Amino acid sequence: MASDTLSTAPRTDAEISGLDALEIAGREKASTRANRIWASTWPKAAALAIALGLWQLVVWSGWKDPWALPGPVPVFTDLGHYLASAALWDGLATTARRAVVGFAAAVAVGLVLGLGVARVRVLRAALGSMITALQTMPSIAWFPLAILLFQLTEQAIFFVVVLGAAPSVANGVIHGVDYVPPLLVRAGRNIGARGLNLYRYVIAPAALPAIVAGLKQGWAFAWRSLMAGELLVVIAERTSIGAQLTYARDFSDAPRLMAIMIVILVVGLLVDAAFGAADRAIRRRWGVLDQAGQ
Amino acid sequence: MASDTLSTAPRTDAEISGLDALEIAGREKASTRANRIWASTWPKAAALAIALGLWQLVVWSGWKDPWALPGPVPVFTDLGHYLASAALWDGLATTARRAVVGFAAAVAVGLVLGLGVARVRVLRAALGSMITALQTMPSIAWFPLAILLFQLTEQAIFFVVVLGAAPSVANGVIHGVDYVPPLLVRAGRNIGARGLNLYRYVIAPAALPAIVAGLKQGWAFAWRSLMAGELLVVIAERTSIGAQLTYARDFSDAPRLMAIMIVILVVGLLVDAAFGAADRAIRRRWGVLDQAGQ
Amino acid sequence: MTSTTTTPRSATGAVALSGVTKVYGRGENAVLALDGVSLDVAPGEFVCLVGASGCGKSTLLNLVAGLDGPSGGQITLGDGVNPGLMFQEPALFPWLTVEGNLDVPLKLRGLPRAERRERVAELLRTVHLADFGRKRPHELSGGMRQRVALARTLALDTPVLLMDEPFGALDAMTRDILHDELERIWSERKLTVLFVTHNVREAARLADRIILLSSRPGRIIYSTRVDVPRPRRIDSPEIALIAAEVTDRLRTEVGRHGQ
Amino acid sequence: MTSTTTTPRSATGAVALSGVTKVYGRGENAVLALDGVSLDVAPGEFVCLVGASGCGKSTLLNLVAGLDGPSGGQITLGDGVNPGLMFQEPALFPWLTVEGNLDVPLKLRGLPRAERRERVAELLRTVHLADFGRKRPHELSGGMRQRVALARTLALDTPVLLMDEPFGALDAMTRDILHDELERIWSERKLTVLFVTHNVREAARLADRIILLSSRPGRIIYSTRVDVPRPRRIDSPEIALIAAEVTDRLRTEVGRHGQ
Amino acid sequence: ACGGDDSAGGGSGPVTLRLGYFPNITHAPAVVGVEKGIFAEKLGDSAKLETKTFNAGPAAIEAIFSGALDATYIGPNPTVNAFSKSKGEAVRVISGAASGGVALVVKPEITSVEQLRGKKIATPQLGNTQDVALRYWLKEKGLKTTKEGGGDVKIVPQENAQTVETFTSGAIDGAWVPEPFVSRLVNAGGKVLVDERDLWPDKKFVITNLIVSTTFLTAHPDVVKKLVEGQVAANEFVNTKPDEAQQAISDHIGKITGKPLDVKLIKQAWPTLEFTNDPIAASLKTGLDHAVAVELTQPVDLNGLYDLTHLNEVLKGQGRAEVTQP
Ligand SMILES: Nc1ncnc2c1ncn2[C@@H]1O[C@H](COP(=O)(O)OP(=O)(O)OP(=O)(O)O)[C@@H](O)[C@H]1O
Ligand SMILES: Nc1ncnc2c1ncn2[C@@H]1O[C@H](COP(=O)(O)OP(=O)(O)OP(=O)(O)O)[C@@H](O)[C@H]1O
Ligand SMILES: [Mg+2]
Ligand SMILES: [Mg+2]
Repeated sequence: MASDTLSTAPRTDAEISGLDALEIAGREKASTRANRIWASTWPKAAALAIALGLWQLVVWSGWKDPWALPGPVPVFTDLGHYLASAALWDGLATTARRAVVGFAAAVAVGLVLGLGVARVRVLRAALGSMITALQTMPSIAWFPLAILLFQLTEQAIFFVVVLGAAPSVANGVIHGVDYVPPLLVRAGRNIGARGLNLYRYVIAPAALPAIVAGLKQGWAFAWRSLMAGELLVVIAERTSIGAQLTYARDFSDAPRLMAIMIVILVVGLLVDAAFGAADRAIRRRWGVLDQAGQ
Repeated sequence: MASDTLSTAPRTDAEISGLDALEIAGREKASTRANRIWASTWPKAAALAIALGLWQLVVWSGWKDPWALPGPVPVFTDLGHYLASAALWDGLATTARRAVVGFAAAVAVGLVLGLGVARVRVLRAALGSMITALQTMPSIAWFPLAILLFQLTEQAIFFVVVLGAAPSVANGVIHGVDYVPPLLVRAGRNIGARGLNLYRYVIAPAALPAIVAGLKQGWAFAWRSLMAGELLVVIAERTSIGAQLTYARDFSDAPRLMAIMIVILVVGLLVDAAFGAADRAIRRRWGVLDQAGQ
Repeated sequence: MTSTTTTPRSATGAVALSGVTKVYGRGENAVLALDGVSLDVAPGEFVCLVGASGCGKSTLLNLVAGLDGPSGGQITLGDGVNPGLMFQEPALFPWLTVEGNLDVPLKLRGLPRAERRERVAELLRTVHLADFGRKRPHELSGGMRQRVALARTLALDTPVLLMDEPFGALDAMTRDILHDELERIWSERKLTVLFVTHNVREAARLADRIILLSSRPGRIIYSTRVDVPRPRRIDSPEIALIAAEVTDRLRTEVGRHGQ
Repeated sequence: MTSTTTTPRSATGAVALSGVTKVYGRGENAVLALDGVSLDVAPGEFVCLVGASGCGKSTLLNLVAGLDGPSGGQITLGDGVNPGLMFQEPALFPWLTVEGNLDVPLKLRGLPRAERRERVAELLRTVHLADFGRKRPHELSGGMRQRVALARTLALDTPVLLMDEPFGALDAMTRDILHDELERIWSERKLTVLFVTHNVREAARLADRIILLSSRPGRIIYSTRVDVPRPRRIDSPEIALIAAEVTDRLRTEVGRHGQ
Repeated sequence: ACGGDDSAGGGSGPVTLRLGYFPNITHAPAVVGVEKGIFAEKLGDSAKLETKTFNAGPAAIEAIFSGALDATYIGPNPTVNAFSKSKGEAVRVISGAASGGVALVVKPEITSVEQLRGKKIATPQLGNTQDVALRYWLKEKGLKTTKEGGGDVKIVPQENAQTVETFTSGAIDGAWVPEPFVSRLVNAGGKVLVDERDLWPDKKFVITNLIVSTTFLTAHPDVVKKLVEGQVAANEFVNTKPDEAQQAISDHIGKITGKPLDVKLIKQAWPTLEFTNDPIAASLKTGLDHAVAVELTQPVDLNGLYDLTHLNEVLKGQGRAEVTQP
């Protein structure tokens, strides 16, 4: 009898397709800490190298004029200057502060709105469908209202950011609450969690994964709205990443534009890392961690 | 022995808090069709009436000049002209077509990217964190690249739309796949679903609710990117909602700006209704429908 | 095992059902799960419900627990009584450890932290899971999860306990031990218990009264008192006798309804 | 009941475990679930596993099904055999109807539509749920869900069947009927069955051999052949005798490990 | 109908003048005036200066409308929009600032009007000054255009920043744009086909003027006069010390945008611009007539838009030629 063997090595069954094999293989390795760091680093490094390589190749091919499409060298040179300039750090400080404050406000509004709409029938009927509609409203449509309400202050920028991000957060909350397993809600009620306690001990934690996903989408909305909103007005000569981005474009300064894009990407990566850590912590708790790629 | 009674009416236990009572009350009513339609209509009508009333009151209070904040009457008068004009319908047709095509492309890219990143460890390590980072990149940063790649064609607009929406869709997919209950994946494997079949029969349907939520967020991104992207090019004599929105603002035409905002809100409401129907169908299937507000 | 430290409550635990009907769904797909079920459970009584699969036992417990409204009829409970229901599935909170799961009901009852900690440890000992407090539900075996669910229900300290096949996933020995524990707690606290089981011997071992439900629609078709004096042993001849009688009845019933 | 229409496969269904060890977790929290389990199951043999709650029975079945890799030792299966595992929980797909759940494995095996439909109807009759094909899992009772899971596993038509307390949530009568069905299918198709149960009588009723696992770590501590000729009845004295013997062994074992 | 204004209105407390401008060459007097402290100096104790920088006209107009801004440097187009949308109430032009600096830049192979047939030409925005100028000019040359970009010459409205991208990538054949984009396009290989100055009497037409909200003008005429003094002084500075002004512009832009603008570029653009206190009201009126002629707008009554009394007082006080109040 021909046999196939399951030992410490994964099955090599011919029936296991390539993808499955990849997944299983991934699961078995990465035992030591160094291994794990290496396993999560090299693909990033490789991806980066490939991207840079392709870019340089395109530039060398002479497909476009260098002022239209600068290569990695001038861009990274400019990035170097940029990193050494006070402009970046001042701008980043302003923008980051606004992002954090605006996002915090958006999260507060979004959570309250989302929980209300998700569990109160009248609110859902009245406002539920407005949330997505509001979400699709482009930031510039709000500028006049923002200026009307808040004049040329930072509040006007926050207003645009909140209107951009809060619906997204609320949608995440609603989705999460809608899919809380009914059995857990019943269990919660039965052990005495009523009213606010039901939210606190059952619905909120059960919806947490979806809420975190909503926060992540909300962050993207907040940041993009902020980039647009920072153009609304430059207050007291304070520079910001959003303003710098637009002016780099206005001045057709391609290397600087790309340098700023790299900065934005790095900020995005850092924020994503924070969300990723939160998400992994939740997944570990829930016991759904080891099935996926990481 | 004092007693409390559970019959067809819900419990009136003093321990049931206000919110709980609201929820339970909501669940028992709405038996006939007419009742149900009424129950979902009056809160919307009331919300609309309240919003309009407040708006009119603010205008009457003389808080701002009428050219800065026009009242409902001039806005709806202008909306009437706008609805009667070819400009709206031509623009809407162009924009809607672009939205659908762009969103479809974004969904295709987002689904493939999301599934790949969610289940293949190397891809996740390489690209996973780039997705949110890309999502935070404002549309205007992509304009130069869009023009480089696609000149002044509609493809340039689609490029911006896809870059805006695909990461959002992909994030929805990743979140959905990450939280597929491991038991169901095991059950799927055991009944012979390997490789692509595992996706088709188990992972995709199990992740569907989160995917739909991701699509909804993606739609909002797509639409907003489109509004920005439509400024990129006015192709072949074709007007569009995005262009009209900006022109209204350029001409400081507050009533027209608000009329366009109303059109955008209505489009958003229609799209939300479609997503809502899909979501309710899924929730009915999964048996998680009756717990929430609707 | 150590005994619970709370003082036994007075038995306000009467449960009365009169003409209770439950219909799931609407129109063509409607399922009549319960049809005119009337039942009086005296305070401190231990009633076991048996019946074929799908006959409406879980439905009945849900109604008594107030988690669903009946389609007709009345359910009367003692004043201010919230019955504790142990679901057929463990229904543990996956985001909490075992300890966390047991802590929630205590927290909701407003117990101070120190007392809660003591109580959790005691409950874990009661269900023989003292070493597993820090584990998460997904790290437990099926039977362990069921025992955690039992502990969580006991943590409610309610005068009325509704239990839906609480020992279904346990081996005979562990089950015997938990029978003893449950009986002890029941008699100490003068609980009213409504207990669903498929194990007729288990019913005879525990019950003051055994109720038999018919299937589709669920109706009470048989009821018998178990007058064997306690303590009882599950393998005693008296229990076997009663079990045999109930089994006979059940067999006729399922035979009538089964294909 | 009608018999399955597929021709019985030749019995390639041998299962061999040698020195299988399974550790969950790492470092301090590591749990040794199985420790050096060696077991040879002949093709066509019906083996029942019994053991205390948490002793590693489900773990063992998962390993044999290839859903987890062992930490040590080897598991050998017949060439190209994918054992069908019925999980301890129903693990049905909530987005499909009962029929849909049964249809998926048939679709995955590439059966044409007409044959699938017939097969689904037949499977539903086998588990006595002919009227429930259009329902969704959340509309079923606990026992019904378990029967759907059984039907889904039977739909796999594999030579090796692994079953984790498949009848735990069923009343005695339904269980008896399904015992007969399972035995019939097993003998017709010459299946190899590894069957976990807490009901020692059930084990004696069904098994060619009963294996007893100790708890933490899980080791095989006892094994006995059931030589009672088939057909057997669960309430026959021979079965009772064997059950009593296994129960004794189990009692010693659990007594040794229980607190 | 004019809503009150919290920080600028009333007599209590010191007055704050909130002044807007764009960090741009065509706003040179504003930039230099702020950078060199000329406004602050002229305003003295009468008002505290608060500056706001904008990227485009609409936000500045919205700010004026909502009472968030008292005065701003701005192009002729938003000026007309603000005036007409508020039915002549919201704003007044109190001074000019700059003239010229606009040209049609095309690919070098295009040397005549005729060759523009079938080509794509960009303008900054549908219906704005440059857009109208291009359309009117083409019309005069007998080339048809349509609002939607059809006709003999395809007109593509797009942001100036994008125009440089599309021109270099070959997607458009030319553009009618203001400085510094003229210089940029030339640097990217373009050639000036038409210098708009040549189309105007005296080679003068308005590109930037200074407007003030009517509310503020009525409430604080003294402050407005000081502001005009500042404007005149800034123009004086710009015209007499061009090198210093150019450096100041570069530095100031660097502060806001994170990267100083190349002084070379400023120098290159400089000669095409003229910094004058005259708002050249006639050119605005003519531009509007042209817009009506190419069917981009309805006729607008500009009566009352200009309030140049303060400007003329200041000029007179300095013994210079006054400008004509239309
Ligand atoms: N949510 C629901 N929607 C529709 N039908 C339901 C629902 N819950 C239960 N039913 C139906 O009601 C009947 C009784 O179900 P119930 O769960 O009470 O049975 P049970 O006696 O607990 O059975 P078991 O012993 O198998 O757990 C079954 O026919 C079931 O299909
Ligand atoms: N995913 C897991 N992570 C950590 N520990 C686990 C995991 N699964 C099982 N265990 C542990 O392994 C041991 C054996 O579990 P298993 O589920 O195999 O028991 P079992 O024999 O099936 O018990 P039961 O009869 O209660 O179902 C238990 O101590 C359990 O806590
Ligand atoms: Mg049940
Ligand atoms: Mg198990």
